[in-house]
Amino acid sequence: MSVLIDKFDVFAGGFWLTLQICVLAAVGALILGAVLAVLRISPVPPLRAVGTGYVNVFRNMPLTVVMFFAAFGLPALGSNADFLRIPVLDSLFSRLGTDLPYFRFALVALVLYTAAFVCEALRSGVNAVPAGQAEAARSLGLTFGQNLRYVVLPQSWKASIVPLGSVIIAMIKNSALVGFFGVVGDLSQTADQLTSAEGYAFVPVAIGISIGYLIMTVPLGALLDRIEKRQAVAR
Amino acid sequence: MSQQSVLYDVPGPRQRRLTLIGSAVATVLLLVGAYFLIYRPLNDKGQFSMELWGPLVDPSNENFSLVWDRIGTGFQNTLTAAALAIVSSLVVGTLLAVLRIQLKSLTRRRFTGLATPLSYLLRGLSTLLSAVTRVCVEVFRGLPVVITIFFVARGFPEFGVSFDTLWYLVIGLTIYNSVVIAEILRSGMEGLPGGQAEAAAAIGLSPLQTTRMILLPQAFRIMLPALISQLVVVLKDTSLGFIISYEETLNIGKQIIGVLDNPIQVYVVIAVMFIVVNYALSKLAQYVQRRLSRGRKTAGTPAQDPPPAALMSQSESTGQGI
Amino acid sequence: GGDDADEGTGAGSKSFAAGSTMERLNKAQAIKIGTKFDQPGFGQKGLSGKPEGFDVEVAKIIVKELGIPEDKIEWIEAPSKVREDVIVNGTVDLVAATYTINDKRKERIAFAGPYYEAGQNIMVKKDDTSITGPDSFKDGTKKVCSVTGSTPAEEIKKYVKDVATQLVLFDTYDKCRDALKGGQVDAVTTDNVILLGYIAKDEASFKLAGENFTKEPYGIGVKKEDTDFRTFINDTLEKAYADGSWKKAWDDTAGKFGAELGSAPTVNRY
Amino acid sequence: MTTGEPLIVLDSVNKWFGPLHVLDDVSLSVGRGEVVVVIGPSGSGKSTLCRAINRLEPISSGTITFDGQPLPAEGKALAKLRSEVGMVFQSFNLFAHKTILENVTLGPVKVRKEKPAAARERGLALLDRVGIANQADKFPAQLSGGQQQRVAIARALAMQPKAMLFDEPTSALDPEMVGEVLDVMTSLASEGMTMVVVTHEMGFARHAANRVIFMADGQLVEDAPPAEFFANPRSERARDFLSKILTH
Amino acid sequence: MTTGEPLIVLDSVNKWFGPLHVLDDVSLSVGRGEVVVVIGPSGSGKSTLCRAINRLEPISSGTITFDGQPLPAEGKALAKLRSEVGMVFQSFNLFAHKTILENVTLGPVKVRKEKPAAARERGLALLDRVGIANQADKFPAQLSGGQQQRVAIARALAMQPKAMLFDEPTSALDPEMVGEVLDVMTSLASEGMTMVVVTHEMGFARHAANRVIFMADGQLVEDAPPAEFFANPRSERARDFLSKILTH
Ligand SMILES: Nc1ncnc2c1ncn2[C@@H]1O[C@H](COP(=O)(O)OP(=O)(O)OP(=O)(O)O)[C@@H](O)[C@H]1O
Ligand SMILES: Nc1ncnc2c1ncn2[C@@H]1O[C@H](COP(=O)(O)OP(=O)(O)OP(=O)(O)O)[C@@H](O)[C@H]1O
Ligand SMILES: [Mg+2]
Ligand SMILES: [Mg+2]
Repeated sequence: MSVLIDKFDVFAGGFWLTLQICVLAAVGALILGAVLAVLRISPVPPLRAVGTGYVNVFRNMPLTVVMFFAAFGLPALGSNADFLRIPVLDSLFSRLGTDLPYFRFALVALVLYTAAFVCEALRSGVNAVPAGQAEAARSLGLTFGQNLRYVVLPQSWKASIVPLGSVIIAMIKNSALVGFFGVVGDLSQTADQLTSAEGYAFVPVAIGISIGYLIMTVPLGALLDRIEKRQAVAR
Repeated sequence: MSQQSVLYDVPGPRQRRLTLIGSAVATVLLLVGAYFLIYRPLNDKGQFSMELWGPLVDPSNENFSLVWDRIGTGFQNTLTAAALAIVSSLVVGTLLAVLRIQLKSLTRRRFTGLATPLSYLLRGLSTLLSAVTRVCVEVFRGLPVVITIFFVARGFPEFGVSFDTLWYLVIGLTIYNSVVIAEILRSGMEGLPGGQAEAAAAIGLSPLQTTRMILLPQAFRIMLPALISQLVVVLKDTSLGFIISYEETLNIGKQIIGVLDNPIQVYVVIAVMFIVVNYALSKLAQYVQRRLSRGRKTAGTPAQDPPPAALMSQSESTGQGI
Repeated sequence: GGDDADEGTGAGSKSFAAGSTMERLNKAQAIKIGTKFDQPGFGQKGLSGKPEGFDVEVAKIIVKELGIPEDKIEWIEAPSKVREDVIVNGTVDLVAATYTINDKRKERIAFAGPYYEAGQNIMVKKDDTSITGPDSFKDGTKKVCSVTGSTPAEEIKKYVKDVATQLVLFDTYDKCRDALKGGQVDAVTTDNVILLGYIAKDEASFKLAGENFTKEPYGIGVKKEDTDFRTFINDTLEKAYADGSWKKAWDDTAGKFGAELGSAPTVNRY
Repeated sequence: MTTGEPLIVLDSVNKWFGPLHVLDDVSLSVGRGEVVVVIGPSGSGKSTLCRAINRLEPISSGTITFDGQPLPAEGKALAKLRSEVGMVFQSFNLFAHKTILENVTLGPVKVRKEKPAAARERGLALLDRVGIANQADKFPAQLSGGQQQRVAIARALAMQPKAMLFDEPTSALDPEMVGEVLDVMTSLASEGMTMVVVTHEMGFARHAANRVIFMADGQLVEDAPPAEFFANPRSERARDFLSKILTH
Repeated sequence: MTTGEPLIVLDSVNKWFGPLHVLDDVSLSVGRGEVVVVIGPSGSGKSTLCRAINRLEPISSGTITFDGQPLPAEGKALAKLRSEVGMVFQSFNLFAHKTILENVTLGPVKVRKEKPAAARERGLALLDRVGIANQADKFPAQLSGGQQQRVAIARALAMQPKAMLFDEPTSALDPEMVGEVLDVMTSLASEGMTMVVVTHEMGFARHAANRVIFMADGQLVEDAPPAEFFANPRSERARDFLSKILTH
């Protein structure tokens, strides 16, 4: 068990790095996912097709493959994802700005992959708004944009919170993969490092790493359960 | 689908014309963008050369049959692991769901018929058991599958139990997915109209009978689409076998790349395989969903308004995977 | 050698001390060997689905000496980080997988050999003159790639200034090589023979930067307490040095990369 | 029709949902063979009263006795009680994954341990009685609301209950289907079944009930024969309610 | 009340849902100020008829003209048409996240570009008219069904429509609340609003309608003044339907 104390800074560092990538990826995925969701519910068939195509491709591909394309396909396209070296952000999240691009690649992969699920979560929120609401709005003469803005979206975000939260939880867990794609020092890579290279006993390391993830996922899950129950009662 | 047409009107002639022009312009822009941003750089690096693609797409290539032989083996291994994992997850998940529902109703019982100390003991025991299962569910749901698989593969031998890597993968996937399936089924049962359980109680069925004969069969039906989506998740998750050297599709792909040095090409082929299979599965899930909402062999689950719990687990199940 | 492969194999074809590992394996006519599947020249699973390389050939020499036919070998992938585990847990009977002998590992397992002496080196792009050895990483700007859980990864940490911004770890060296080629890293470090494998395949792109800066004697890993088996393997290796089969194994495999075999290392009977 | 001997007795029953007093000191006795209609505004506690009688809803204080026995709290005894009190819900609640006949025979076979063949025969007879024997192998979703509700009645009858509870059995039905369900209920009443019926169908209350009970705010406000109640409601609240319901 | 000049004219309207013929060659003309009640069994196409008139449901063939103009297919013209045809739904469909007053003023402000202050004033006046001015700042969920439906009527009236469509406005209501909604509708009718009302409330049809239309299987089967229709329905189907609805 002493490894938990001796190597506390390593665990803490791993946790901190995982947290950083999760926060950044969540923000990115929410933005991209929202754009996709708008495409998917728009009245313009080609836009819908683009949204649908995106979702179908990224939802059905293992994240491992997406990670691979980000880490080795992007360089082949001549990019080191330098567009992510966003001035103020890179001083807060130092790994964003380093010359070593794998943090950025991992971020791109997580964002691309998670956005597909975010899109679906948002859409399920829109679907949860009773059809009568949109019909009533149309029957008053509201246009599609007004309908979304004044009637549907203000109601749908509530129904989206829980599915969105699940998507984010899943994303936190999925981030465990970044350690296998060149990001040194996140929680999962720490587990590997401590047990394989440094030969620490397996069980305490497993406990430490589990706690690291559970700290992020369980409270969020519990919060979602609360929200869900409250919403169920309000219905 | 019908929801979308509720948001806006069927387009009229002017709107259709606008759409047509707009999409023509967008297509051209997309093609130009793809040419400059994707085709050109890749072509400059020779990524379209037959030397790299040949072994994958050209049957006359000397390596073609060898490569596809290997990919075939890998895909078979992927399917084997996924099938085993989903079957055992279903079994374990169902038991877990029933257990949790039963424990929930058991903790509400007072055991009034029994002696006081015994009734307190039984009440304490059922509360404890229900808490333990709850904690297990939360822990295994909260851990990344990669980590679970990794822990299984490293942990089991630590305690002197060792299997083939296939079984580590299956066990790791089962631990995680059975918990998810249990939650899917549980929310399916709890999402059924309360009237079903009440009607069952009203004709004198016991809680276990009610769960087994009334709730579970209907939960299975409602959740069939979500369960099929979970299959997609499992299929994708088998690709994590690479961390424990299980020779599934991706791992074999890695070996092929080691010899042929064509990573992008091999990964494109593998991605397409996954997308095709999983897309077919999700279409199947949608089809089943539509059939169900038409046939309505479960109480009160019209297609547009699934119970909130069901909604959650559905999106969760599609969100979980790697 | 092909035509004499079956010579002297079969249960009871050789006699070993009762109760020894050799006797057990010979009786069973089956053996599980851990090796790498992704190490060109040493252990790489090709399109045929069978591993090939120097480690594999050395293992085959030992297996032959045990009186077991080659096709009875079950090859099990043993990437760097699980090698001790698979030995300790009995998943395999021996490991031949570019396995550096060191004291820390000897705490859990035992080594026969060495059968080859490699050394850690650095591979850079052909036109790169800024990296001349491990010390080039000390100023904190050059990025280097290696494999999770490997000895070279640990070793290079002694030289880099900031692990987080200079070190990249993947699960295979192939990925490191691709990263170097794509310019995401400036160097790949691991044992010279592995690097030489990559250079042989693509001489126009890569070269070694400087001399080996460690000594990496490769050994055969067996269970810690199994001294008899270790001695048996050591004897077998010495025999192979003498009769030329060791040299032939090298020439057929890693030797093609232009790496030096050198003179046969003396086995270390501890 | 009343034989005088009470089958269901509620004595000072109170029920709280959190701060909400839903049943406020309700006492009521229903004789064997009696048909009691419960009316009252929405939220007045009618459904809760009904559900309390077969303990779908446990009460906060007071006692309920059925057939001379206080209601058991749980376990086998409770299951037995419930099998003796048939219940028909507003939303039918047929088991959606079972055929009509299976819906009717499930209780007899699984709870009363009848032989499947015998249960089947009796089930078909009951379906015939409510006029839908020809639909026995369909699923609930394939039937109209009125047919489903008649199946629900048959399902309850299959347990050979001593009393039947109806909670707004016709209010989820399209108007053309209300009649067919009321017909079945009327014939049940005339055969001497003990019935507690929550309904807004004043016609049924007039023809078929022995007594009408008017509830408001959880209290039992009036309890009178239908003729008397409709002609001359004693309380202000009942008058007000009737005027609202009967105008249009 | 009829001024003779037709406001809504349907000419040989057909509507298919896939293979289902939901409106079968329906022709109908509704004069300015006329009140037309539509009745018929479930699934006969009453709702679809109603929804076709403000193009919530596009039709497959035939023409509909409103105020002399064929229904526009899209864009501003369609929005304008909709703002001139008020619609009231069975399930109220109030905007759940907006207060009562906001529900009423949303259309005038966003579609008609009225000044918020002016819209607010008129909204309050309308709420007063339907008898719920004191609830203006509550949310829909805090109101009873009857109140919600009256708000829905006020919301439609706020657009100053030339005609109003009602699709079973009272069938989701508890019986005590039906009256208050029908009262508002009756007063609207008496003020000369052109109305098409799908309903099962025969009382309303009798008192307030100029004509009753009976639909079955997508066809317009009868079209007669209420007195005549109820006393002497011409078709077998109407007779059958009426007998089922009126017995209890
Ligand atoms: N499970 C519950 N939890 C909290 N409150 C409840 C519950 N069930 C009913 N109530 C409340 O208790 C009161 C009485 O409900 P009940 O359903 O018995 O009335 P009712 O007379 O049957 O009304 P209705 O005619 O609308 O069916 C209502 O205010 C209702 O909101
Ligand atoms: N969007 C739709 N897609 C397919 N079929 C539909 C749709 N809307 C209605 N229908 C079908 O069209 C037929 C007529 O429906 P409509 O709602 O107009 O009937 P209705 O007379 O209003 O019935 P009710 O009294 O039950 O409201 C029904 O069979 C219905 O199932
Ligand atoms: Mg009720
Ligand atoms: Mg309708």
